[in-house]
Amino acid sequence: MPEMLIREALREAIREEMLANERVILMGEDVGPYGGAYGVSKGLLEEFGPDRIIDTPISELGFVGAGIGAAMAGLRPIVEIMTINFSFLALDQIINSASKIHYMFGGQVSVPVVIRMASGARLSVGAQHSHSIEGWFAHVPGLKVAVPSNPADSKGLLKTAMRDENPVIFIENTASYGMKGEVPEGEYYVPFGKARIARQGKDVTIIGYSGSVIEATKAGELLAQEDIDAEVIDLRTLRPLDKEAILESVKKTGRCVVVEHAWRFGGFGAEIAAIIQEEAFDYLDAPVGRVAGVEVPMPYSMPLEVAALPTGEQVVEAVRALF
Amino acid sequence: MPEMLIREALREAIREEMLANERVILMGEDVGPYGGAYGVSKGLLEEFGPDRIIDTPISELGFVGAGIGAAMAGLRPIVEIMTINFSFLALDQIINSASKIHYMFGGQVSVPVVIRMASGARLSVGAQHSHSIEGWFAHVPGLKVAVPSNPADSKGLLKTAMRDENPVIFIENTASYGMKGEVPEGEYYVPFGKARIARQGKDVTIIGYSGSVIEATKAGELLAQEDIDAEVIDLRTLRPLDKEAILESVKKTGRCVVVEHAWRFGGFGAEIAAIIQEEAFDYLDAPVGRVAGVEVPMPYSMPLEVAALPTGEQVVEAVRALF
Amino acid sequence: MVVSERSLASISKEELGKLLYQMILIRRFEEKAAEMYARGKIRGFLHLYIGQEAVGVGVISRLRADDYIYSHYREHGQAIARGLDPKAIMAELFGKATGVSRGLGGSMHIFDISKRFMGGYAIVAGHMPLACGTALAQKHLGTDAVTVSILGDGAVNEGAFHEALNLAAVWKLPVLFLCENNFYGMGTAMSRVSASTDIYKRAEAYGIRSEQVDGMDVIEVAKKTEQALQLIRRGEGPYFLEAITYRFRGHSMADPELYRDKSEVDHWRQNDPIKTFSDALIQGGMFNQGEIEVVWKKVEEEVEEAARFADESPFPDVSTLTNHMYAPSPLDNLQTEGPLDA
Amino acid sequence: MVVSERSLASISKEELGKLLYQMILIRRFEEKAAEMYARGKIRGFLHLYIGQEAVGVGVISRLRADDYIYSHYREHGQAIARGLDPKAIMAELFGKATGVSRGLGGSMHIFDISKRFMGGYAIVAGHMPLACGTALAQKHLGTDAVTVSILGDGAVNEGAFHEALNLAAVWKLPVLFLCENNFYGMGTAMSRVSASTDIYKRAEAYGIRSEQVDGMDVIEVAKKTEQALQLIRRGEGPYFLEAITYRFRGHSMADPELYRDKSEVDHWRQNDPIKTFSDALIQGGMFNQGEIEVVWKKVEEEVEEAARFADESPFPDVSTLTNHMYAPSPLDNLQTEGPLDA
Ligand SMILES: Cc1ncc(C[n+]2csc(CCOP(=O)(O)OP(=O)(O)O)c2C)c(N)n1
Ligand SMILES: Cc1ncc(C[n+]2csc(CCOP(=O)(O)OP(=O)(O)O)c2C)c(N)n1
Ligand SMILES: [Mg+2]
Ligand SMILES: [Mg+2]
Repeated sequence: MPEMLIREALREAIREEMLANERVILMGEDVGPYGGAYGVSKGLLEEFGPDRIIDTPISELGFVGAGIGAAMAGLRPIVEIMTINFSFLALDQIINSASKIHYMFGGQVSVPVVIRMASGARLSVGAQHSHSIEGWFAHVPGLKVAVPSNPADSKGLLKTAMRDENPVIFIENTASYGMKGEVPEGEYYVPFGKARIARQGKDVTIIGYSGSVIEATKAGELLAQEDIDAEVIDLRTLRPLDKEAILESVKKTGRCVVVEHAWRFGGFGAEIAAIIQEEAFDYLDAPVGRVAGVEVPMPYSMPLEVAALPTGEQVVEAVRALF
Repeated sequence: MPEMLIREALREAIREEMLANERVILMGEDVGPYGGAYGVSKGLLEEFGPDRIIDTPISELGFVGAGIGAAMAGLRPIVEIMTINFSFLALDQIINSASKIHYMFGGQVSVPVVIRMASGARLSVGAQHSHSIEGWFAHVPGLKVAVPSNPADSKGLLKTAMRDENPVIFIENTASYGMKGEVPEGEYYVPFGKARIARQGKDVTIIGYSGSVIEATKAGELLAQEDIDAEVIDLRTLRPLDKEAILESVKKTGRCVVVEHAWRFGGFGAEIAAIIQEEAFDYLDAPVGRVAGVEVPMPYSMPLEVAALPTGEQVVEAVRALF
Repeated sequence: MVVSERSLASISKEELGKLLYQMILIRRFEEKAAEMYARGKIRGFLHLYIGQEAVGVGVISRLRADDYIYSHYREHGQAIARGLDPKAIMAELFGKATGVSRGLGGSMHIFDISKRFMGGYAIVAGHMPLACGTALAQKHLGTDAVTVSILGDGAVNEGAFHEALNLAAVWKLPVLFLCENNFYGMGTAMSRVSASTDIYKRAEAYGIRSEQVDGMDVIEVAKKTEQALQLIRRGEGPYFLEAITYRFRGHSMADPELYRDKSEVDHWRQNDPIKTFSDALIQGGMFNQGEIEVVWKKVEEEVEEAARFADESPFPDVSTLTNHMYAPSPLDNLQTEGPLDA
Repeated sequence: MVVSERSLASISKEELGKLLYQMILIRRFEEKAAEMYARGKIRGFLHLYIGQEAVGVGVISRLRADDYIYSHYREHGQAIARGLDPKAIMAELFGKATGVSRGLGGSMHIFDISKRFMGGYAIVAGHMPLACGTALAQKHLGTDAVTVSILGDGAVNEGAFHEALNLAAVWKLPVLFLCENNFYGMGTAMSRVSASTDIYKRAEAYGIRSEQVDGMDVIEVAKKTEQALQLIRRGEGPYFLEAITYRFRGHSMADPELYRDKSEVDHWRQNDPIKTFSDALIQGGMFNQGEIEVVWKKVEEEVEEAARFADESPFPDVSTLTNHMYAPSPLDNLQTEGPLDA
């Protein structure tokens, strides 16, 4: 299998689907000559031309809405919001339009739009550019939310997203575009709602998604050195959520820690903890632990930013606390 | 004590604080001659004039931002967003500006703005007008979130909000403006972060906030008839959250159900469940239950809307399931 | 503001009759809806179109079947003008399973894909970007069809308005923006919140052709729409039409109307678009009084029938609550990662 | 685009010297910052102001101490022009505890309340409503002070721009909007995404007085600013100034600049605002070459000192991570409901 970076895997997914279906277009700020803020669309303008690779004005509410309206009339747009931080400006269109149109009009029309955005911190870009609010999107019925953590899933989940008839929020981790890994060639689809067992284990379940799979995996490795055999789960999609995989694992291990970059209070990790205690109460040997971002606007200063984000070591500690 | 409606209690709070401090202004759509979409500001224009009761254009992002900027320069604005459904348009200003400005500029300036909005469903106003996303705001460090459920708390929490140096998201339940109750006259402040024990009990803890306190209370009454002695907690504020009151109660009862109008998946109830299992694990005789909104865009049709919202009976059932 | 007789002459009697019929149908439909609201059959918000009939009817009469329409929450009248079944609209207002949107939408969310009536929306200006997107699709697919985006004067100050107009202009999209300027957004007079009150001039700042039209004159509206559509279909980009009109009723059923003088309302009522159009038809000799009365009668029956239909229809079954939550997708049953099965 | 000699004559030598000094200080500060970025001392984004110095210096030189400034993320230069301490700015770029924002902000969030420099903001156009609110407070408090809102050409298509301009116009707020039109928003040429490229004309649609100015000529900028401020202070509402300028460097340090020709950049570099101003000062006989060299030298030391200070300053202690999370409030310790204690 060829190795490639996440940004390349995403590009391959877009390219393949654009070749397969003329109705797929890509729109967003600087997706054209600039090649995308994170380089995902590099070369696509040259290959597909300006009718299909469309640079937008800086007007997130407008062009996200336009992507939705285009989807309602037969196109299959991919809308790139440069970063999740600007999605606040487009939330009205995402929540009040995209997520509701199919249902509130009685199923008469569908909205096959993929809304991609770069999420997360760790790049020293400060408070207004370091959000992780994928949990907000996951809260909204009508949306699907994909959160790949590696190159193969980035390709496979994006291709699946582009075949979905519903609006898909596709979260890319800002700090991971340069991550390298094997990616299956050609047609490769990853189902929604099927978590990936990143590491098999029997003593404790560690759950991560998007960027936090890195810390989850790291913790798994560190724990192995102290003879704790961790099962590491990469959720892949938050909505639909693979409850079965989570519960099956926790029923086996009896212990669980969730890791996320988001602020802890009211983060998506709370939902996982709530589900587990609801549906696997009698299997739990200890409460579900959460390791998450510290509740501050992300500070610019490097040592503080590092301190505000979860680490593999913190996960290890949280796991130890369960024994 | 005089009885009054929630809308009157809110008006009294605003009036008293406006009399006490010239720098308090009220701005929003139709707060002037129209008296506010829910009648909260009726009469205030006549009393305080158009320099302090300011009708805004329909531009939520703009006037919420203006409220924040005015707060940074010495005013104490109350910004009314007609309903929470339009706050999606202003989230960028609330999250990227209001919640961060104090911290990201190193504490040099504060943002004493109160952003009021009507939340919730039950009025047959359909999918785009029936949101309950108070949990989203509660997720954001830098904000405080007040969720009164009755006239007295509406007055007391709003007065406290108006004395706070930080941005306060003040949630009013759309369906409750006409609720009547006793309200202390004159100076009356309710502290943030102190839950109200709406009913003392020893068998189970039922937690509600904002509109869902109605179902929580109803359930408490119904359960009393079957000799289950429920403790009912009204959270009053979500951030800060009165963890002590919650934990103390659950440690006593060993059982807990959270009720909310929001969609269940990723709702604020998940955070409460997560906290309880984290910090009172050994006291729990059963998993923390959640009764919440069904995960659909709110349907217009009355029987469907009723079916999509939690009821006291459902809470009773959820409680029974814990025994 | 009298309907010009010269214009009338260029239109067939049949078509004139249809315009009149639609305006009257809307008027009586809305009055019936108000009655049903008072009787508790209709809930939530109800925004009546009474007074503005000439705008919707005039514009929509010029559209083709393959054109799209997006509107806001004051949209029943436009839906009727587009030919949606009044029975199904009324049933939607009643929240019945036979409603155009199966009762899931309600008054603010009337939708009929078969008529390309793409919905009423309840977020002021929120549908404008959607309309741009649909127009983008039309352009992409190579048709000369048009998307109409109907908005109120209150929408003009929203960011979405600005972003949509800019997108439409930059991308030369086939959009007709139709602003129904009835002078008020809820209780707020436009002049108090809008930097400039000549709304059509706002469009010029984006290089969009724009024009004002007397929205109380259905023929004028139709004529100007015709001209605008020709330009749009020719590929010359968006067009902005500002129709000056007035809502005779409150903003919604709950509105005490403290913000405007009764005399102002009376003044406008004198210029009732149905009355002036009827008068012109009679004066022009196209219709006689009797013929017009027949229209009212026919409408009467239709509206009664709509109310009866709505009333007798069943509510959606509670078991259907989560139907239509997600559109079925081809990969819904994909089990593991890999290529798709053939 | 040569600095007009007539204008020069009306300004004191001291003041001219200050303008020149500030422009050079900004230039060298930014170059030093670029160097520090390359050495990994500065992280994240770094948006240089090089080429645009005449705009910030010209405008800000006309402000009073009680005026407020809001800007976007390309703001170090403006902060320097406002008199913020270059050491504390550089320390902020380094993320040090001695930074203007204690290291919590970074390059995009320079703030100094003592100078009423109300911050750089990283959401395009997001600070414009804030500026309106601050101006509203000024008006409310009865001062004749002004708020300046600095934006780029890319901000013009955002909804926030539209809403802010409308608010400022309707409420007649004392705001000076300063648009630095450098022709690009990141890699996108304004002409490709903006319905009309004469940005100042957009402001006219709101009835806001507006004007274009040569942003490479510090004296022209200062003069037009002076006129604008007079009108604003007199209570005549907002003013919109569009300064035509150019950034000599990429959008941020990461920008490969594939979207513009080197020849275009070279063309603009020929019109370097510091060079042309220096030449004019010499030709006008106000300064000689030697005096100007002294300025460069002085700046050199200052910039070195700033870098040294930043480098030697400590990082914020990790234990302070949650400091400044909430502003202390009088009722923080309220225990139960009731009246306040006396
Ligand atoms: C974004 C948003 N803000 C506020 C409202 C509340 N609201 C509903 S209708 C309305 C007035 C709109 O006026 P206009 O656009 O002139 O339309 P009209 O009702 O006059 O037809 C307002 C403020 C809303 N629905 N959406
Ligand atoms: C709302 C928002 N969208 C997108 C971005 C990403 N972004 C940062 S700067 C920029 C270009 C802005 O250009 P302009 O306003 O002309 O300012 P300049 O950089 O030229 O000074 C973009 C798109 C952002 N920061 N905020
Ligand atoms: Mg109106
Ligand atoms: Mg620019």
